[in-house]
This record gives sequence, structure tokens and C-alpha cells, in this order.
Amino acid sequence: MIFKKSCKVIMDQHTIVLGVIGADVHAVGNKILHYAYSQAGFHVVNLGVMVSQEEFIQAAIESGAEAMIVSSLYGHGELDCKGLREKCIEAGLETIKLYVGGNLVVGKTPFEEVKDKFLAMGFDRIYPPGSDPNDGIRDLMQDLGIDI
Amino acid sequence: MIFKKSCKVIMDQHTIVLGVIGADVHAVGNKILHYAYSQAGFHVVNLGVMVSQEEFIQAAIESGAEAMIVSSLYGHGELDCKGLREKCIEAGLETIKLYVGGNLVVGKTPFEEVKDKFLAMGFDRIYPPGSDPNDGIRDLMQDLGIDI
Amino acid sequence: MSLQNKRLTDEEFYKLREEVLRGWPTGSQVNLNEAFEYHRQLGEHRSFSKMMIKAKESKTTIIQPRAGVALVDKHIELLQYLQDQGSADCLPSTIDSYTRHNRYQEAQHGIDESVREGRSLLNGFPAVNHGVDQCRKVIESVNVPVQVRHGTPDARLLAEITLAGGFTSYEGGGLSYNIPYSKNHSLERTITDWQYCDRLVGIYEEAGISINREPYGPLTGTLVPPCISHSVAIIESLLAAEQGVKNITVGYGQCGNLIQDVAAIRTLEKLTTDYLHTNGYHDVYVTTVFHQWMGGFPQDEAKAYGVISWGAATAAIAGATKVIVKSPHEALGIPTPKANAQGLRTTKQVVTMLKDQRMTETAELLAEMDIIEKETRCIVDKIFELGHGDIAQGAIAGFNSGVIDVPFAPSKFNQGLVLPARDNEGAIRFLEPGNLPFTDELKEFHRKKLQLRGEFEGRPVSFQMVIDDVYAIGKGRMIGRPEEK
Amino acid sequence: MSLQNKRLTDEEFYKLREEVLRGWPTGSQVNLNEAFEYHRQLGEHRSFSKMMIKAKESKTTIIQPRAGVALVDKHIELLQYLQDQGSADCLPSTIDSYTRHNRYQEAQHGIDESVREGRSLLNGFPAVNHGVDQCRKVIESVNVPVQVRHGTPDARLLAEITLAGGFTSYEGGGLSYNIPYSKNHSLERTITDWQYCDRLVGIYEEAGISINREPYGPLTGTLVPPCISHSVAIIESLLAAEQGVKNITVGYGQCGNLIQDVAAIRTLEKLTTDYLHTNGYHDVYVTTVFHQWMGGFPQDEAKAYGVISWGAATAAIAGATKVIVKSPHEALGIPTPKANAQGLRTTKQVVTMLKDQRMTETAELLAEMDIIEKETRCIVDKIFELGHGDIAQGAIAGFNSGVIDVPFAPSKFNQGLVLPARDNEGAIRFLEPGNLPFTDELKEFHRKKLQLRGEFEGRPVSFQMVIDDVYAIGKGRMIGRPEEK
Ligand code: B12
Ligand code: B12
Repeated sequence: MIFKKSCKVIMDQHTIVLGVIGADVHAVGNKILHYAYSQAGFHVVNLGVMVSQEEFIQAAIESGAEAMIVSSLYGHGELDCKGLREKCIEAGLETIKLYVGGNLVVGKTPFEEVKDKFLAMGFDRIYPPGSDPNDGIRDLMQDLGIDI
Repeated sequence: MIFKKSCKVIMDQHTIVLGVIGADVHAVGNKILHYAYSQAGFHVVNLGVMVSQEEFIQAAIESGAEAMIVSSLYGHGELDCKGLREKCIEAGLETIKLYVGGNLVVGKTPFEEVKDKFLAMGFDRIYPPGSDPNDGIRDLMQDLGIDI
Repeated sequence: MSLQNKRLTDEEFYKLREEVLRGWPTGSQVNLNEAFEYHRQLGEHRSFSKMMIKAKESKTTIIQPRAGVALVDKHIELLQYLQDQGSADCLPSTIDSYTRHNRYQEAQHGIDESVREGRSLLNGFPAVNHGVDQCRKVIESVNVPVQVRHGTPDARLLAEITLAGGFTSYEGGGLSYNIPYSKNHSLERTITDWQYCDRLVGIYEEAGISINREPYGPLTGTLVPPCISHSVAIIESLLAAEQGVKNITVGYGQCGNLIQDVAAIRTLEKLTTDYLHTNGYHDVYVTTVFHQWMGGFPQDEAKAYGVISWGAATAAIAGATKVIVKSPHEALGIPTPKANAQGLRTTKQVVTMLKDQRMTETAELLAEMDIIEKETRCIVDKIFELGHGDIAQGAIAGFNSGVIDVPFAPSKFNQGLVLPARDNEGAIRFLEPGNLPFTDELKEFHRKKLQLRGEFEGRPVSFQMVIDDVYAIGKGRMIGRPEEK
Repeated sequence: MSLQNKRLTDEEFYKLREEVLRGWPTGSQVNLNEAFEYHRQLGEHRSFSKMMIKAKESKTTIIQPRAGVALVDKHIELLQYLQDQGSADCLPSTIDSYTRHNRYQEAQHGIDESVREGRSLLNGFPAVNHGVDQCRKVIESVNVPVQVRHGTPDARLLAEITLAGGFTSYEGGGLSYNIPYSKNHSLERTITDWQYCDRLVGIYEEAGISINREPYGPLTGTLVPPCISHSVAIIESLLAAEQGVKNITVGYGQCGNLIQDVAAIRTLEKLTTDYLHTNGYHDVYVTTVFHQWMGGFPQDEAKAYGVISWGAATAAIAGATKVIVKSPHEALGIPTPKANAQGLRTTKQVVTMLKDQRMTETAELLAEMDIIEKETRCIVDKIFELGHGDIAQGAIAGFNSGVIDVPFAPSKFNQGLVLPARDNEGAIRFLEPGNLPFTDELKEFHRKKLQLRGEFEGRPVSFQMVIDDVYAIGKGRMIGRPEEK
């Protein structure tokens, strides 16, 4: 996988908060996502692994982030992500984009089911296991109206 | 697999005709069946591979066999076995036992389907892929009323 | 008897040809010059010979399934599926058993029944009945080279039709498609008939169209020690080269012991090339094909995947040019397209992962190579001697006297005196060498090896070991040990 | 700081214990003497230590799955299925992630939700919440030894409950269950907490009940060079032995290159035994466990079978005592019982087929063993030095200074300066050795190895290689080469 600088966002204007939610310690994908979004030109606030909903929100407020890129690999994604949208709204982050990806539920599950579940929780975009980071980057640029 | 002499039929009184039907050349199972039925005490007339229905019948008449042990591995069993029962009756072999085993049809198929198909063709016993020769021997002793 | 390893003259060939083409109505569709033209426009990517050369040069192990069904459209669907979903590097058309025995009438019946029942009642693709144009339809429907795989003692008409039909590789040989695949065909007959096939390939070569030839390596697929299949491969390569064949892939069926298998692939290539050179054939390009385990398979699919993967790993570690792939349905029946593609993808994963891990020539490997080479040379050299220098005559005399002898073969022209069994590491040795012309040293080597196993298992070396070994892999082991060993 | 590698006194231990058992109401169920009695009547066939000794002595590679669900009945069903349908030689109870982080409240919530939804919402078995009796129900429901597998930095209460509950093996350690599994736990804390666990095991040993301990080998499972995981295994073995542990299984996660993997398993056993002896621990029985590929898996099941099988083959060829098995669902989610059993059966087929094919000590293997041994000794000896002879203090100083450094680890106490990448044969080397205390010779070795790959691929040695290698096996390769290489 090659993360092209060609589609670099102009001048780090756009900030995102990145992290792995819950009690999840899967760090490899997080390190690569950090690298990929940075290469694409985003200003990345990477909270690493084991991040609580509160930490995500705190960091988004402090950094003025336009999106949260949430990963969950270990299977508790469903339990951990519930209520994040509501808490964002409470905290005044009405317009923030919520992206989530990884192995979101326990067990091999048809992706459509998973997608519906997380859409219902208020996420804007949901990515299946092993998604290419570039897909998320492309979508985010589009959603934020960034020209490439 | 061990072929026990303990269940030896008394004094080669019982003859069987053994062979692989049709254009089928799978010889390994045939050699082992020959060995197994002989060890069990049967008198085995082994026609080997590529045996026609006519050859089976001819050999049964000549040897006074009580059963035909037909193998078909290569998938054409259905085409090759059709009509064998009728030809046996025509040839005066009304009471001969017809056993068949191997990979009887083309492709992995639920065994019940295969069994019904071959029962309808007039076979007395049908064995799934990779059956233990001992099963056939035990059944034959029972069917022929041989004490063990 | 006039059979000799000598190139057929044009006169001889074209005279035979008339009769061959009359074997079934579709024979009249074959026109050689038109066929050459057809091949010329097929494109490099459809040339089996070119693909094999490229694979060998890039040190890649390419993968190929077995596949064939009765009806053309279904067959095309199947091949496309294996190409697209199975990542097959090249494709086969496996021929049905009636066609293999020239029973075209019965094949036709099978086609008709298959149309009627809406499923394939034949165990392969009846290419002769379908004829030249239908074969071309198959070839054009895919983007990789396609080979005829069969098991046909008299494969002359099949060769005429399929080569004219655009196939670029032809499996088989006068020994390897006789001894394991026939009961009554004499070797005189089949060698002669295969000289025809080889000559036909030679004629294509001379017209600038290279056709790959693949002597069939695994023979009965059941505990065949390398020296036996190597001898057959070498003899068939010499017979083919004489008729003008230029691109040969020699084959070998996995035994299961890694060292023996790697040694086998390495010596197979080396010995074939050596014998070709010594006999004056200098421009034959030799590659190898490794067959995943050809004996009885476990019925459980998960276990079958284990067997398939171990075959794939061995092929890669040995550095075979091509590997023939089994499916997780192997023990039960001809695989569905899906199961076939699964076997392919498993294999692709393994050979690609192991691409850069060829076994180096350790002392152990060299010792095993040395054994195989010595054994093979004993056999092949004796066969030359029996034929007074003529390998065709020698082959006949060799089988007749048991100087070469294939375990478990159905042919009545095979002596069937040898008994193979695994040694204590799982390598296949001779429990009974029959009339193989081995030196005392070699015989002693085999005796010792089996004695060690017997001692370990606490039982005498006997036929029971052979039976146990036949069943072993199907039952999840390699060596057929008594229970609790 | 008072932490030392010194056996806890009874006073220290039992004082801590009071607090530990108060961590969750089920703690009050534990009574040591009653637990010893319980173990005494469990039967030899349920002893993990005995099984490991027997496996090593009979040169068998035994197989074990990962498995755990939220509810006891479902968990029992799962384990019975893996025993009966998966031919697992021993079983696990994989603990859920909330329990691993001592979040018993959340685990309880997960149990409740699982009951409500009728499916497991937890990624493992919450043993603490279920308590001693429920654990015993699990143990008694199967006929093979059962191990606790987790990833818990503070695993004291879990150990108390599960050992009293009849488990006979306990995975983890103060380093291996911290660095890859935690972000904020200090090593002082986790080593101290694991001294408690080890001491508990020691107390069982002293009561005549042998409990197997297994430091967790694969760490982050992602391109971890053998010397790193070996160093951790050795340190944890020394820490465990000091507390009275007598039966240790050291682990290693497959790299993928056969020679490196075999060399790793051989040196792991040798070095662990050596260090134990040199440090005065003479009566510890050491065995090995090989983990099938622990990094990203291919999503396609057929391809996953290929990866699983190659791991199984390597374990057998290396002669590992135990192999931990992946399932064809690995890339997608916690496997269904069926998929889990399939991975087991594939593995059983391969290890049984290859039982008699251990790799002999070729020059190549010895050279790789020599490299691993030198690297590991550099690290471990430096750690002893940093700890002024105390390995516990040394380990903390070692991680702090990057003298030992785990790639891709989440812990903030890990420097994360080293970068691993595959060489041109697929062995894992250091692209960037960070602060590892390597000799110039060793550094040069790694530099050269990667340079050869760079030359072959026609690109500079860089971080892009690391990324490409992380993805490679998931994408069907081993080395992350640029396209068309
Ligand atoms: C070895 C083998 C070959 C060898 C045979 C060598 C020889 N001359 O013997 C070679 C390579 C030549 C070969 C060729 C072919 N084969 Co083949 N072969 C096999 C294989 C791998 C093992 C067979 C074997 O020896 N088993 C070991 C013996 C001991 O077991 P057995 O034969 O099953 O016999 C035992 C039992 O079935 C039972 N039994 C048998 N008959 C009876 C009868 C009774 C009454 C009883 C009680 C028991 C019983 O007892 C026997 C002894 O234990 C099987 C697949 C498998 N089973 O793993 C495919 C298989 C049988 N072959 C198959 C096919 C299609 C072919 C070919 C058409 C080639 C092809 N597609 O490439 C040709 C056919 C040639 C021909 N005209 O017959 C198919 C059949 C498909 C189907 N039925 O749907 C199979 C199942 C493989 C597959 N999945 O595609 N084959
Ligand atoms: C390596 C690994 C581990 C390592 C992690 C080391 C570390 N600290 O990083 C170790 C061994 C420690 C581990 C532990 C566990 N693991 Co784990 N692990 C894996 C494994 C094999 C690979 C993960 C990985 O690194 N992949 C490579 C990276 C590059 O890919 P990635 O993580 O998927 O991330 C990429 C994409 O998903 C995507 N992405 C991710 N998030 C997002 C978000 C957005 C918006 C976008 C666009 C894209 C995106 O981009 C990333 C970069 O390319 C996976 C299975 C697999 N995938 O093959 C299991 C897996 C994730 N683990 C699993 C489990 C259950 C666990 C454990 C509970 C242990 C267990 N059962 O034994 C513990 C959990 C510990 C904890 N508290 O979190 C399960 C999860 C099950 C489920 N969801 O149903 C998996 C799927 C394995 C399985 N099938 O059982 N694991």
C-alpha cells in the first residue's frame, strides 16, 4: 500500500482526531493510519490505543478537529461506541464527522448488518475489516469538501 | 486397517466376484479388497479393473459366486451400473447379491441420494466413498448367513 | 517388431494420419495449415511453452487445476471461474474416461444424458466429440494457456483435434498413459501411438508453433518411489525429443517427505536434461511439474486443506516450475468450481509466501539426490542395455522383465513385483525391489531403512505396512504406524 | 524502588492476597487448601504440566486453539466442540478484554447484554465474574487440560480464581502481558503483579500440584524478530523460576521464513534452559510453543488455510512442543466453533503428517541459530548489567533505554525505536536497530541483509518496506515487494 503525497491537503488546515476506542490495544493499524492521514496532509492528533469516548471528545474540542477516526478491532466496538454521537452533540460538536472502522463486532458478520448498526448509532461512515486507509482518506476529503 | 483372520469363513466355501466396472482403472482399492476378502476366507475371483457387466456375469456363472462386489471410483458408476440387475436375472443369477461401493457418481453428493439411486437399480448394499472393506465383509457374512 | 525410437518419416506419419482422422466424424475438421494459422494469431499469453520458460526464468511456481465437464458452455464457465476466482496461472481441459478409451459412442451418450439431466454425467470434457471449433471456443474464452490432461493410451485423434483446436500443451506418454491407465494395451501399441502424438507436436514446432509436452509423472499416484517415475519421465522425454518435441515438462507426484520430494524434483530436472544431452538432444527446454499428493485423500475438507498446503509448500521449496493442485473435495468426487478454486487459492497463497525460500543443497539433500540418481541410472541404463541401445525396445523389455515396475498398476504388462513402503522418516522406499536392477548397495540401503522402521514400530517389515501406508494420509498420518505409535 | 527478582515471602504474599481477593466479590470463593484438594482429584489427564512433558518426550507437537465466549454454558459447548470436532489436545479459556483490564463492572454488563441478546458480546470468557465454581464446571466438562489465555497486566485475581477453579496452566508475564497489551501500566507494577501470580503457582507446586506457566511469546505479533521475544521469554522464565515455577513453556510467534523459525524454536529452548541453569534454577522443565502467524491474515478462507498450514508445518519441522492454532476466520472476527475446529483439523493433519520430519542441523540452520543466540545474549546480558545483576530491575531499565524494544507496541514504556523488515528471503531483520545493544558485526549483518533486498527490489531501504511487510501476508505474499517483483 502506498500513501501518495500527491493528494496532499493544503497546509495542515484540517485536523482529525485518531484513536482506538475502549480497552482495545491493537496498535498496528493505528500507527499506519497515523502515517497515512499525515502523508495525505491532515493534521493528526493521535490518541493511540485504549481511548475513551471522553478522551476523543476532549481532544476534538482542544484541537478543533473536523473528524474523529475511530478504530475498533477487538470485538467490543458495539459496546464501546454506543452513545458517542450523543456525547459529541452534548459537547457542542454538532457537525463533527464520525468515521469508524476495523473488526467492529464479535465474529464474522455480514458487513451490511454491521453498517446499519453503526449508522443507527450516528456514525457517518463505516469501514469493513481490513479496509484500505486510502478509502477513508478519499471519503473524508469529499465529506469535508477538500479539492484534490 | 487390519484384516483379521479371526472372522475367517470356513474353507473357502463362499465365492465372490470382485471388480472395478466400466472404463475405470482405479486399481488400488481393488487390490486391497481382494486381500481383505481373501483374508476373511472368501474365495475371490478378482477381475481387476475395467470390467464390463458381461464379464461380471460370465465370471459369476462360471465360479458359482454368491455375490458381486462392484467398485466404481471414477464417477461414471451411474452410467456403468445401469441394467446390471436385469442382466443378472436374464442370465439366471436371480439370487446373487449385488454390492457396490466407491465414488459412485460425479461430484460430492449427499450419500442418501446416491444410495436411493443404486437401490432403485437393484443393488443390495451401497457403500459411500472410502468405506472400510471390513464393513462390506461383515454385511456379506450376515447376508449369506455365515456365522462368525 | 519394427518399433524403434526413430523419428517417423512424413510418409509414415501422413499415412497413419488418414486412418486416425477417420476415428470419429470430427476428425475431418482438422486441417494442419489452417491450424498453424490459427495458433499464430492466438497471442503469446496463450502459449504454454512460453509460460513455462518465463516461470522457470523468474523462479516462480505457477499453479494449475484439473477440470473438465461434459458440455462446452459449462466447461467454459468452469475455466473462467478457475482463472478469475482461483488465480490459476494456466488451465486444463481434463478429458472424460470414455474418450480416454476411445469410446466416443459412450461419450456421446454421456453428453446427451448430461444435456437431458442438466448436470455433467461425464468425469471430464469429451473434446473429440465436441470437435475443433468447440475447442477453439474454449481456448478463446480464457486468457491463459490451456493444456489437454487425460490418461489416454491411444491419444492420436484427441491430439489432432485439440491441437488444431488451439490447446498449447499435451499431457501423457506411451508408458505413463498406459501402465496406470490401462489393463490390456500393449506397450508396443501405446509407444507407437504416442510417437504419433509426439511427431504431431514436432510438426507444429517445425511450423514455428511450440507445443509443451508433459509426460505424466505420478503414475498410479500411490507410493511410487521417485526412481520409478523418473525413469518413465526420462524415457518418454527421449521418445518425445526424437519426434521433434522441444519443450518438455517432466512430472513427479508428491511422496510427502520433504527431503525426498525436493531431491526428486531437483534430480528429475537434472537427469532428464543429462539424458537428453547424452543422447544428442541439445535444444529441448526442460521444466518440472510437481503434483500435490496423488493418493487417497482425507474426506474432511479442513484436513484436505492441510494436505493441499503441504504439497504447495513442497513444490515451492523444491522450486518446481508448476504445481498441479488438488481440491478439498478430492476424496469425495470431482470438485465443484468453488472447491476447485479454493484449492487453487490455498496453493497460490502458499507458493507466493514461499517464493523466496528454496531449499539449499544441504548434505542431507545431496545424499537423497545421490540415491535417486543412482537408482534411476540403474534402471534407465539397464533399459538401454535391454533395448540394445534403443530406448523404445528397452522400455518394453524393461516392463516385461520387471526392470521397471510400477506399484499398484492395473496394466497386465506391468510385473507388479515391487512393494513400496515408507521408512521411519516417511520417505518411500522399496520393501520388495522385485526385479529392479539395483546394486547390492542400493538394496541394502532400502532394507536398512525399512528395518529401522520395523524396529521403531516393534513389528516385522511386512505387507501390512504397505496397506497401512496406502491408507495413512487419508487417515491423517503419513506413515501407517500401528495404533499408539 | 524495592522491586527485585526475589521470591516473595509468605508474609508479603498473604498480605497482598487479602487485597487481591477483595477486587471482586468472587474473590471470597477462593480457599487454597480446598483448591489443592480439588486439583488432587482432577486426574493426570487434566494436568497441563504432565501433558507438556509427555509431548516433549514423545516428540509430538500438540495443538491448542484460542476460544472463549461470555456465558458459561456456551463456553462449555464451545470447548467440548473443539475437543471432539477439532481434535484439540488441550484447551484454552481466552479471557475477554474487559476482564483483562480489571473492568469487571463492564464485563458484567457484557455478560448481561449477552444473556439479553442471546449471543456473546464479549470477546472472551469473563472468568473472574463467573467465579470458582463456574470455572470448575468448565474444567470438568472436558477431558483435556485447560489453560487460561489472556493478556492481562494485573492478572492476580484472575489467577487466584482460575487456578482454584481447576485450570492447570496460566499464560502471560509482567513484560509480555504489559508491553503489547497495555498503554499506561508501568513495568514496575506489572512485574510486581506477575511475581504474585508466579508465587501463587509456586505455592501450588509446593503443595504438589504442578501448574504450567507460559510467558506470552508473540508480543505484538507483527514482525517481531526472534531475539526480542526470546529476551522477554528468558527474563520472564527467570522471574517465574525465582517464585517457584517448575514447568515453563516458552513461546514464539511464526515469522514465516522456515530457517529463521526453526532456528528460533531451537534457540528459544536452548537459551531459556541455559539462562535458568546459569542462574541456579536447575529443576525447571522447559518446553516450547509455536504460534501460527500472529499478524494480519488474508480475509479469504482458502488463503487463510494456506497460512494456517504453513504455520503447522513449521511447528512440526521445528519440533515445537505445542502449536497455537488460528482459524480461517482470523481476519474477520472471533471464529465460530466450526471455523475454529477447521483450523484445528487442518493443523492436526499437518503436524501428524510431519511428525517424523524434524529439520536436521544444517550449516544454514546453525548459522541462523548462531545469529539469534548472539543477538539474544547481547540483549539479556546487557539487561543483567543494567540491573546490576537483578533481572527485574534490568528489565525496567532495558525497556526504558530501548536496550529491548518491541515493534508496534502500544505501551508508553516501550521506546518504539526499532523498525523490523524482511530480508530478501523473508527472514525478519532490523531495518533500524534503535538502541539495541548489538555488536557492530551484528548491526552490519542486518544492514547487509536489507541492502540485498533493496537492490533486488530496486528501491532504497526505507519505512515503506515496513508498511509493505505489515500488509504482505494478508495480501498473499510474505515479503512486501513493490508490484511486479
Ligand atoms: C489414486 C487415484 C487415481 C490414480 C489411480 C491409479 C490406479 N490405476 O489405481 C490415477 C492418477 C491414475 C487416477 C486417474 C483418474 N482418476 Co482418480 N483418484 C485417485 C484417488 C486420489 C485415490 C484412489 C485410491 O487409490 N484410494 C485408496 C483406495 C484404498 O481406496 P478406494 O479406491 O476408495 O477403495 C476403497 C473403498 O472405496 C472401498 N470400496 C471400494 N469399492 C467398494 C465396494 C464395496 C462393496 C465395498 C464394501 C467397499 C468398496 O474399499 C476400498 C479399499 O479400502 C481418488 C481420490 C481419493 N479417494 O482420495 C481419485 C478419484 C477416485 N479419481 C477420480 C477421477 C475423476 C480420475 C480420472 C478421471 C482423472 C482425473 N479427473 O484427473 C482418472 C480416471 C481414469 C480411469 N479411467 O479410471 C475422481 C472420481 C470423481 C468422482 N467419482 O466424482 C476421484 C474421487 C478424485 C476426484 N475428487 O476428482 N486416479
Ligand atoms: C496482531 C493482532 C493482535 C496483537 C495486537 C498487538 C498490538 N498491540 O497491536 C495481539 C496479539 C496483542 C492481539 C490481541 C488481541 N486480539 Co488481536 N489481532 C491481531 C490481528 C492478527 C492483526 C491486527 C493487525 O495488526 N492488522 C494489521 C493492521 C494494519 O490492520 P488493522 O488493524 O485491521 O487496521 C487497518 C484497517 O482495519 C483499517 N482501519 C482500522 N480502523 C479504521 C478506521 C477507519 C475510519 C478506516 C477508514 C480504516 C480503518 O486501516 C488500518 C490500517 O491499514 C487481528 C486479525 C487480523 N486482522 O488478521 C486480530 C484480531 C483483531 N484480534 C482479535 C482479538 C479478539 C484479540 C484479543 C481479545 C485476543 C484473543 N482473542 O486472543 C486480544 C485483545 C487485546 C485487546 N485488549 O485489545 C480479534 C477480534 C475479533 C472480533 N472483532 O471479532 C481478531 C480479528 C482476531 C480474531 N479473528 O479473533 N491481537
